[in-house]
Amino acid sequence: MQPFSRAQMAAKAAADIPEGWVVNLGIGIPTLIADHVPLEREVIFQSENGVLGMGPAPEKGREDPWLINAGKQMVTLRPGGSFCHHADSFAMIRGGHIDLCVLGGFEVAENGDLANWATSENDTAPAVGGAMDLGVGAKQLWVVMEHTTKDGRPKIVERCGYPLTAPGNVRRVYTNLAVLDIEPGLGFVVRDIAPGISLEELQAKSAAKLHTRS
Amino acid sequence: MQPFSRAQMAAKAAADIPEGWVVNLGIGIPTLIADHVPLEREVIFQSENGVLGMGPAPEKGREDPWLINAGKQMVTLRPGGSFCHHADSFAMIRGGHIDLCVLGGFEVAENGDLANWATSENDTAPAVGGAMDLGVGAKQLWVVMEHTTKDGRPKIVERCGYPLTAPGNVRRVYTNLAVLDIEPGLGFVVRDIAPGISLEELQAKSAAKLHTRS
Amino acid sequence: MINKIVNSVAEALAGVKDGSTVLIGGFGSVGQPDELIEGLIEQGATDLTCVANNAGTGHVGLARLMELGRVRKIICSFPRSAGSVVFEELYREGKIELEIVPQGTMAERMRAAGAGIPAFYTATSTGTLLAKGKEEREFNGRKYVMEHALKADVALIEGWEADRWGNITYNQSGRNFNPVMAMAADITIAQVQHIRELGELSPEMIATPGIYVKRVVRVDRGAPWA
Amino acid sequence: MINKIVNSVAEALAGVKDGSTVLIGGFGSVGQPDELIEGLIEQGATDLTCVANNAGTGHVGLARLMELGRVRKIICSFPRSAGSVVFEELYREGKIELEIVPQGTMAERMRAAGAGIPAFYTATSTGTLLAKGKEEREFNGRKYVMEHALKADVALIEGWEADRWGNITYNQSGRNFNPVMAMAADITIAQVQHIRELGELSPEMIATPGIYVKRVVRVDRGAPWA
Repeated sequence: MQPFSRAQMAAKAAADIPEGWVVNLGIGIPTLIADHVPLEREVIFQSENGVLGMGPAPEKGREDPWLINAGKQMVTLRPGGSFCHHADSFAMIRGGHIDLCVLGGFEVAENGDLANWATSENDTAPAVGGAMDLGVGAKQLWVVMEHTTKDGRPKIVERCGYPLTAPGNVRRVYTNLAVLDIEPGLGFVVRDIAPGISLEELQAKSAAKLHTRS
Repeated sequence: MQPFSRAQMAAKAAADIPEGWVVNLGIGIPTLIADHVPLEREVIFQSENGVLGMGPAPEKGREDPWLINAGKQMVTLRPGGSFCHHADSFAMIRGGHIDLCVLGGFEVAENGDLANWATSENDTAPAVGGAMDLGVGAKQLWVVMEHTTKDGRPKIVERCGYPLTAPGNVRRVYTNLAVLDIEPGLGFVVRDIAPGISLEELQAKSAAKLHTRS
Repeated sequence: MINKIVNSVAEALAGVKDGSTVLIGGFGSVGQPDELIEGLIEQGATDLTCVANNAGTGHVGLARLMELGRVRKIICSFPRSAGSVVFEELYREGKIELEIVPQGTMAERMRAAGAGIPAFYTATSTGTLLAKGKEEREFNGRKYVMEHALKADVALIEGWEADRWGNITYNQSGRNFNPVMAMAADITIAQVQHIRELGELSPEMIATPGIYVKRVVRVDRGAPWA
Repeated sequence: MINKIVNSVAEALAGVKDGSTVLIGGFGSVGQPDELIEGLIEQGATDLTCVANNAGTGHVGLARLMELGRVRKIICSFPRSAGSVVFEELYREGKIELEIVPQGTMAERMRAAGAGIPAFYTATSTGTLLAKGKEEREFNGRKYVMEHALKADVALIEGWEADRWGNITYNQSGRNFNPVMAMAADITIAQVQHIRELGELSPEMIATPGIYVKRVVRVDRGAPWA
């Protein structure tokens, strides 16, 4: 069994983004995706702090502390990029102008629900950031996450047990074991599977029915 | 009897505007007010088409057709002026950031109501423009208008007969015969009166009680 | 390579469907996409709902489109002006529908559509004829009316400069309704006077980012006939 | 002559009252008005409601203000981050009130306050814990929650350049919440790194016009410690 590395997960997601899309990347593994999209395939990365058209990480010695992404890392701006304020930035997000948002996840359900901000109803100070805005506002969500928790509990589920971030908007999940589509009305459909893993093993690590394309 | 001329009405209103105020001027006589505010008394004129900090009319030969006011006349921009789009411009207006708006009027009532956009409920295609936004959004309204209609009907009234533009926001009226304050709870108070007109004559041309400061 | 620049006005207007809601930028003739409106006349789409600040003047542009019977309804703040002869006649004859909207409400309704806000409250028009039939509600003792987002199929806008990503700058008061309309339509089509290389426009000065723009066409307009 | 430039941070913060709602700009440390926050600590106002994206880090700035017991309530989108030790402790001990707001809703609520909109609807947070107690309403078959304007007494913002009318430009991602907060407060106080002559700032690039700004103070901040 050869699970996908974080870089491989990011690369797989990156490979699936068509030129011209406007994409918002969440903190964590999703941020790595940008590094795997070649500059000549023009994808416009948006950051909710008002940056449209982010480029790769700055070269050493050319960092600009005034130019950061949502994860507070220094970034660059591509030619064609622009700045706006927070309300204008979230107008893009909430108004349905972002083609894709890729987020991390605690759980993804077969109906497309995403839970990724709070691990319990009793957590009274969870940090939501822009996740709920992105969750409902982006045209579609992809999630990049480990297939199971550290103690082996499935994160691919029938219904989310954790508090929801956004209902019904996840269309694809990249995990260390597989790539799954979510087809409305059907549920999870296996799109890709890590080398050396059988469909049965994958199903055993998932708490929702996995379909295959026939 | 020496009624105030249009220029005198405008000059009187201009003289009453303190430095530092942000002021929106309606079409017609109100537009003339800007010419009577000396440049060194810095008043910031706003135009709803996204111009903040308008200056005087351009010199002949230096007109710029890309720079117009709400009345579609060419204007200039003062140093310190700026441009914005229509939603941002009306955010200034509707959000209460304009100190004063001066409009023309059909009728002004002693409760501060203004009617200046439609002459009848049966007029089904009246032009409202930005009058209602300015009417409720500016911190206060002043109205510049003739004291009576061409056929002698009072425009200073107890209650507006014409359809309202905005309720209760007029604080002062400059007419060709007088300057009247509106004091909430009291009504019209005479502030100034044209040479050769008695208070009785003025009252006779008005359809609301005129008070005097004692 | 992203390239939103098309070679002709006809190409820019391809695919506008009958029954569309079309936003038309400009305030007076400044920032008004005259060539695109001419293009729409050529293109042929009919049964349109047009949203513009005015209802057209003379017999050109929007007025011409109305005169040709292609406009079912107009949404505007200031229908009657000196030269609005075509509108006046069609309206008198009951051949065109009219929705009057206060100018700020009109701008805000389009901004709301662009920002994912289906409805909002405003004090504008409370207690007036234009509040008729609108839901009224009190917040902190003041009365407001509810207004709905105004979303469109197509926006025709005029910018000053653009690049191939569709980023747009404006010239002074030419900005007006254009950036707001660009946000509110599924297909935003821009005419501009200058095409710039990617990266030439200041990222601090781009008033309409390309995210809101589908097609750009360069035209030789010169100054607006103000 | 209009002159909003004051000579010291202390002068800039004069008159902030106990019980005020204070907006604090910035995202991370970029565009964060550090010197004004220090000034507020010095100034002494207490029983504050603070609105910021985060709940402070370490023991400086907003965290220090909280540690001194001057903050009654914090409204933010992301209270818990690596260094939010002061908040964590106060919150656990029940010594600070917390209102969590999705980041976009927070920005929009302030923009609404600035634009005269008392309330609006958004899809953000529908069907989640954060929709609890909020009015829900359907438009065109989709569910939305009603959100209220978030108005403040004071906004502390950081700009890049300013002139004596209070016009402000920003440096790249330093813009973030600052222009929105500037609209939403009765008294907006800006710290900037550069004072320019009136007319030096491009009228197309001024992101916060002086109409929203009450006082400006120049500080030697240098780059944000990103």
